[in-house]
Amino acid sequence: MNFDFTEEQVMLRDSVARYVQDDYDWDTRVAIANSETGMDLTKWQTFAELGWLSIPFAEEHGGFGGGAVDVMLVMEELGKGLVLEPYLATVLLYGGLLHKGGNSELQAAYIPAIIDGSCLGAFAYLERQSRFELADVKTTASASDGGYMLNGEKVVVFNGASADQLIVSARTSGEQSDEHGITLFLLPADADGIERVSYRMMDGQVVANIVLKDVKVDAGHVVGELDNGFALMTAVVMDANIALSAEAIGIMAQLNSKTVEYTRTREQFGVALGKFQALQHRMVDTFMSYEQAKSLLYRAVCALTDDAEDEVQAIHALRVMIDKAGKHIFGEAIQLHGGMGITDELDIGHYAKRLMMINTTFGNGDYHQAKFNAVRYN
Amino acid sequence: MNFDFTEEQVMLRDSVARYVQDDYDWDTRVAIANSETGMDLTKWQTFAELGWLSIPFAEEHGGFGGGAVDVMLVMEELGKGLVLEPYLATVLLYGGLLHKGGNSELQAAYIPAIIDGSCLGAFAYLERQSRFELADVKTTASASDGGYMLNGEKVVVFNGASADQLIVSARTSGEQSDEHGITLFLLPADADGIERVSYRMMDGQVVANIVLKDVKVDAGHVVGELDNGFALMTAVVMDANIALSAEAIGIMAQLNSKTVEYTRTREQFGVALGKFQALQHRMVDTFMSYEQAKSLLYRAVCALTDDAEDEVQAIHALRVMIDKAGKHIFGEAIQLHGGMGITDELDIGHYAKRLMMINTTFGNGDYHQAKFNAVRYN
Amino acid sequence: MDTRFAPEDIAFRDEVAEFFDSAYDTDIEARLSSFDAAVFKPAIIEWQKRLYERGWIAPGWPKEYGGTGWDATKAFIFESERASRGIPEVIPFGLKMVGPVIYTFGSDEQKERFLPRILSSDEWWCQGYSEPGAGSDLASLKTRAVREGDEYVVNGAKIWTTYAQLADWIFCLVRTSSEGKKQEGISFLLIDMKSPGIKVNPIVSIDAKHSLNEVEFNDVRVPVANRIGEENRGWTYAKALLAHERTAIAGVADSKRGVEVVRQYASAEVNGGTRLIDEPLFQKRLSDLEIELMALEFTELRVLASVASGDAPGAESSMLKIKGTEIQQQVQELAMEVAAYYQGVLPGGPEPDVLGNSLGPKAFKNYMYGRAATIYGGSNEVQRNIIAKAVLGL
Amino acid sequence: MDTRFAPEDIAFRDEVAEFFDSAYDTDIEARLSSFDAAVFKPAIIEWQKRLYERGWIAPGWPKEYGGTGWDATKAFIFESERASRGIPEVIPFGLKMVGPVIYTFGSDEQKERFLPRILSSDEWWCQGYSEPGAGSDLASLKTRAVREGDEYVVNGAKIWTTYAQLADWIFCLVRTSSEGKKQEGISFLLIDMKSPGIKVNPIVSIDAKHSLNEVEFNDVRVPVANRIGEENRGWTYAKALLAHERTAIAGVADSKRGVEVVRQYASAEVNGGTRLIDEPLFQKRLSDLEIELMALEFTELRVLASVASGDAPGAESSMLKIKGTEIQQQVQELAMEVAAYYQGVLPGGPEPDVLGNSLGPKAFKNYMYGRAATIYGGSNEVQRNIIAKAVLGL
Repeated sequence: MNFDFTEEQVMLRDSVARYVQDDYDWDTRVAIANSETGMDLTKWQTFAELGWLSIPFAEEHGGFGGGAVDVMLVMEELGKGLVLEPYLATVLLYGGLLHKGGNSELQAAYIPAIIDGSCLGAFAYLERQSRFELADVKTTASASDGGYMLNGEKVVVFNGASADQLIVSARTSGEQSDEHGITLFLLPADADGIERVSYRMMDGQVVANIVLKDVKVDAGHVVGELDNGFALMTAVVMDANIALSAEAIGIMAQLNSKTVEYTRTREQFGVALGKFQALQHRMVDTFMSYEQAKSLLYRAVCALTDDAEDEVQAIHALRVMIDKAGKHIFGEAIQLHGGMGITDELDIGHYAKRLMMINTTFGNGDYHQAKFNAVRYN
Repeated sequence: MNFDFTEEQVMLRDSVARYVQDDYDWDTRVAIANSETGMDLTKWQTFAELGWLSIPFAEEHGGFGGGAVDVMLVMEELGKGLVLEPYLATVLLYGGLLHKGGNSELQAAYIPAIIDGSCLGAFAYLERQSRFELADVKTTASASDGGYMLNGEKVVVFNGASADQLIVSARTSGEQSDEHGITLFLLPADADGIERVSYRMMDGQVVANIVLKDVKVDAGHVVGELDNGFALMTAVVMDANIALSAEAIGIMAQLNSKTVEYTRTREQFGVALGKFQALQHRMVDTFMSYEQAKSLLYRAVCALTDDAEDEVQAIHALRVMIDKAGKHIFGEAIQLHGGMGITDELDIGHYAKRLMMINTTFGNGDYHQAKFNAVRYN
Repeated sequence: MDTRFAPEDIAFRDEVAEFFDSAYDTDIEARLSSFDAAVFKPAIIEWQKRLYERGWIAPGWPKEYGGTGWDATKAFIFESERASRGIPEVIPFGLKMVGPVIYTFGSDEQKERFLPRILSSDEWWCQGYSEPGAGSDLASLKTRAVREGDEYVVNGAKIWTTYAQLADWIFCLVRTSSEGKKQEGISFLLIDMKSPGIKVNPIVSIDAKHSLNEVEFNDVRVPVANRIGEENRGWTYAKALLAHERTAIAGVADSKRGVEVVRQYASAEVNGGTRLIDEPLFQKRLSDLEIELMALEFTELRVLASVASGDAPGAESSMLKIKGTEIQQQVQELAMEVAAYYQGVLPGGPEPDVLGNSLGPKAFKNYMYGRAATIYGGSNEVQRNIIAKAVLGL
Repeated sequence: MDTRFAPEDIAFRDEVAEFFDSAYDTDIEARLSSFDAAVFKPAIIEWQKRLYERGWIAPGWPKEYGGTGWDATKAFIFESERASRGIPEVIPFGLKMVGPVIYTFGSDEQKERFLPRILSSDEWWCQGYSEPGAGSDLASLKTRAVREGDEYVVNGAKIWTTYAQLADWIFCLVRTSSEGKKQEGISFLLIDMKSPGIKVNPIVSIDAKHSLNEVEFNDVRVPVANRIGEENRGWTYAKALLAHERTAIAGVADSKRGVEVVRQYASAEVNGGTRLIDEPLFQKRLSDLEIELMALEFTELRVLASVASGDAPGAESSMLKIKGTEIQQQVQELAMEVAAYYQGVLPGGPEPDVLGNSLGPKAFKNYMYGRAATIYGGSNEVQRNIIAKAVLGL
């Protein structure tokens, strides 16, 4: 039993950390967030060159063959810099679905383009009515000419505006909320019949609503099995839950250390804020929230790596804690920064907003706690 | 709209307050709590002489004709002294059932003996399996010789050991948890077939488990209507919920002021504890918890007095808050008293224990919150 | 103890309801909720003039100065009826802040000059208390006013000034002496925003909007006649106002409205076949909040009743400020939970029908700007210090 | 990063399980849970001797002094297996507190004299740190030891001394000098409880039981040979021990067992036809707790791993103490909620079959005595001060 990282893992972590510190400083980040696409493709190209885009993929497709620990380390450091480029959407969701579910032709055809940075991807799963239920899919795919015809609408698609390729969940059979009958389709984002409306979210990312009207996909572009897309997307989303949590941990570390630093220097009533005992104890509590959340991140990563039987519980527990600790930490960070904390200029509010987006992605705290309870007590 | 008390109410409150302060000091209270019956009948006689036992009853039976405000004021002051004599059991439960549900013969025969202090009563409603559900009654009453024959067991009967008269809930029809089919019976506590096992609870009161074996009750001793006892007992318990909450408010006031006082004088690291800002802020929070709970007490009393449509919601909300504020306040009181807080000698722990008993009587916080939710959101 | 409404109160409630239902039309509602100052500023003035013409613009003011002379019950009814319709509060800086200072401590000339135009909303006020670097330690202010004949020459800066960019006047605390305790030596000035030497620097806040500002004073000349009361006594006047401000800040009626909105959306929102309002964990979150709010409503009534019976709003107002703002933030947070993914949508993005949601941007704006409530008006930490000292005697 | 057990760890777990299952029989279990010292004291000694004979009495000690030499994984496995069976921890005063001080800082004579009898449980120890009036300010202690030849003459009093009435020896912090800072001038003495001049005054605690005491010292003569290390350096030795104590105090494995007991009772408890374990509000309360505990388990493992790799347990142990005791109290509170009316039943009342419940008195005792956990071993407030200073640098 150990919590050490391999030498390779330490190198990977340090490489991302150094890049974020040197090449992704706050002014750079603000400029990217204010750009039209909310990302910088030259940065993305650097990610490719540094090998980060290859991490979860198999070596046969040019991947690094990394595991949950590697992804965790990368996401934690990206979180510290509030990096906007679509690592989650392209590498972990779009790439994750291909990696876990694509047949070998699809993998060979599409994974290398992820790794070399030439293809951005997105996973379009959410619909207006579906809230947090992945199985709530009204978009239809009907058989047509040996292929499929897709109709429906997907909303808040991460990286939906910039993606070159999409994977879309659609119903090939069953009722609106059935787990069975969902199929995943790979298609170019500029396919005929696709209309995208893009808009910016509070964390700076640009997302899109995507309307599909008689969009044709051939049968070879089904990712995973017909009608059995739900299990595949659930598996990929569970991995993504850990990755998002790692990003959140990186953010929380920043919020805590920036807040401690601020109170150490900022004076009020002639004394540094950090000397007020009531504030000290509150910062101790945010420190402990961070450590507890980090422990559950490690627990979930270990459970995933070990294929432990409580893996699902560990991931739901993690998301509950990330939600709770996140709100606790960014709430105190804003409050203890006082007036400065509510300005757009300071980074604190932006860290908070990214945490809030993470906390609503793939289910909020209540959603995951209800799932945890159902698995554990029923 | 006003929160003033009438002159009569102020006099009543002051009379109880003065009595508790002068004649029910801590040493007296400890001696009573350690006595076999956990109460002092000479004190009870004084209560009668001071007119407190007559408060909720109609004037025609020698009562004071008081309302919820009067009961609240008395209970709040009794709470401050942790008074052990069975005001709840005798006057509010046993007496309340007679007052609200007894026919005129029963009222004329039994209420005067409550008022003059010669009769102690108890309401035996709880059974081993029933937890907080008043309707969960397995004790049976079968028709027999123009009267009834009771069989079953009641547990944790407040004042059950000392009571002269009992009112017992028993099933005359229906299934175990049906609201319909419950009937209330008045019977002497030493009736043939009754066996009592008494024991002391953490708050010093002596309660009893009561086994009924072929206990005969004549038909004239049904309190309220046959099969419809549930509504009557619910109404009396709702009133009792407010009274218990008032007692809790009195206790919380004591805990808060004693804790503030202790930290003002007790020094550590060369400074009075009360000068540590972290502790100050926590005591502000307990102060606010108290005020919020008190506000809901007033709200429930006004709703009851006004027969407002949200009366039931107001009472459930009150009990949720009493539970929450109570735990918050006694938790901090013990913690801030440090080692002294965990001694039996100090009063703090005893106030805490009484609050804990109140918080479990007629349902804990979760129970009342579930009821509140059901009424409000369904 | 009695919280029933008397028949005349019920009649009053009907009268208020009737007025709001006709005066607060959909046109004014839409313009008031615009994010564009060119639209919302005239709308606010128009709306406040309707209240003014009805005689209801200043419930808290004494009758002689144009107030309503209502008792606590009527004021409560008016607030409830307003908030339950989602009607915004009046802009407080003139009507709730400087107005009471002027009629309490001002000269007759000041009353005559300023009060009518506050009531009629013809002059827009803003507040100059906080300073860069001072935070909650209000009394450590450094903006200096040096007397030169009949004028003060003011130099320094104020910060977090809401709507300074729209205001005609600013009321300021300035230092006129550096002797004695820092609370002494402060004076209370009324300054024309058109005075030469004033510069307004916008601050974009966390909701990505511009309502806050820094206001710089460079040799700004202010007639001595615009000083409230005596020189160096400004802290006393400001303190009286602060307690008043904190009472108003509890916002119970508005939080109730916020809960109602949350309930409506949660009844429509469905997750995996279950309405959100039926989810036990959501119900718990909501009822935790509603129960606190039910309590706070009575806490406020108790404080108001004690004020009405002659007590000045004291440290209890600090409690209303703390609990009121904490609850308000929890309501805003719950709206964000209901909005789910859409919580991240910025105001001014695609229209709701394109987007798929109408709660998101509203929830975002309220939540984000709401973060300030526990910071301004004396941070909640400072309020806790006040209660510890003044109520608990620690 | 890897938390899987190696094959030898699994073998070890089976070995531990086998031992506990046979050694911890129902007879010893019943006697250990008695409320009567005449019953539980010999039972404790008997049980600890069984561990001693198996070689497992001192997992934390170095091998050379009779410890097990286990790594963190084995220690974790041993603790988990013990706690999951509801087997009580060993009495800590000898084995977890003074023992490590003696083998780390003691003389060879002291090691020889004391360690074997601690391991064999032939001598019962208690702790003399706190003093009446000192509270969390441990270093302000006033018990004074004056040197007279080869002896110290000790005068003063210690308080909150658990099981002083059963102990053979007490380890004490005493003041040997009043110069310098208050942390200086403190010495660490081992004192025979049979020494003339020692008086033990019982303190009944909030659980209505007697386990705490005040210990008075009136001209108690202690050989200088019973001093640990140097004169006036006792604070250093004690501090090393405190961090150790706080790590041990987290009690994760015992809290897990507590949760398991809560789950069992909540599965049997029915309210209005619904099992308590199926009530959403109860589930939320329970999972809030379980999730924190799942986290704390890994937090502890992380700290242990870092200690195993050579770091001294530092301020992180303060976090384990705070979170561990807070969670422990929440588990105890939840048991009280499950016990409902029966939470108020005192230990020693009617038998469960008469009473109708077996959880009540147990829940009461654990809950009530558990209130002390956030106070002793350095109150949680003091721990927060430590973290603020040592970890956050405030």
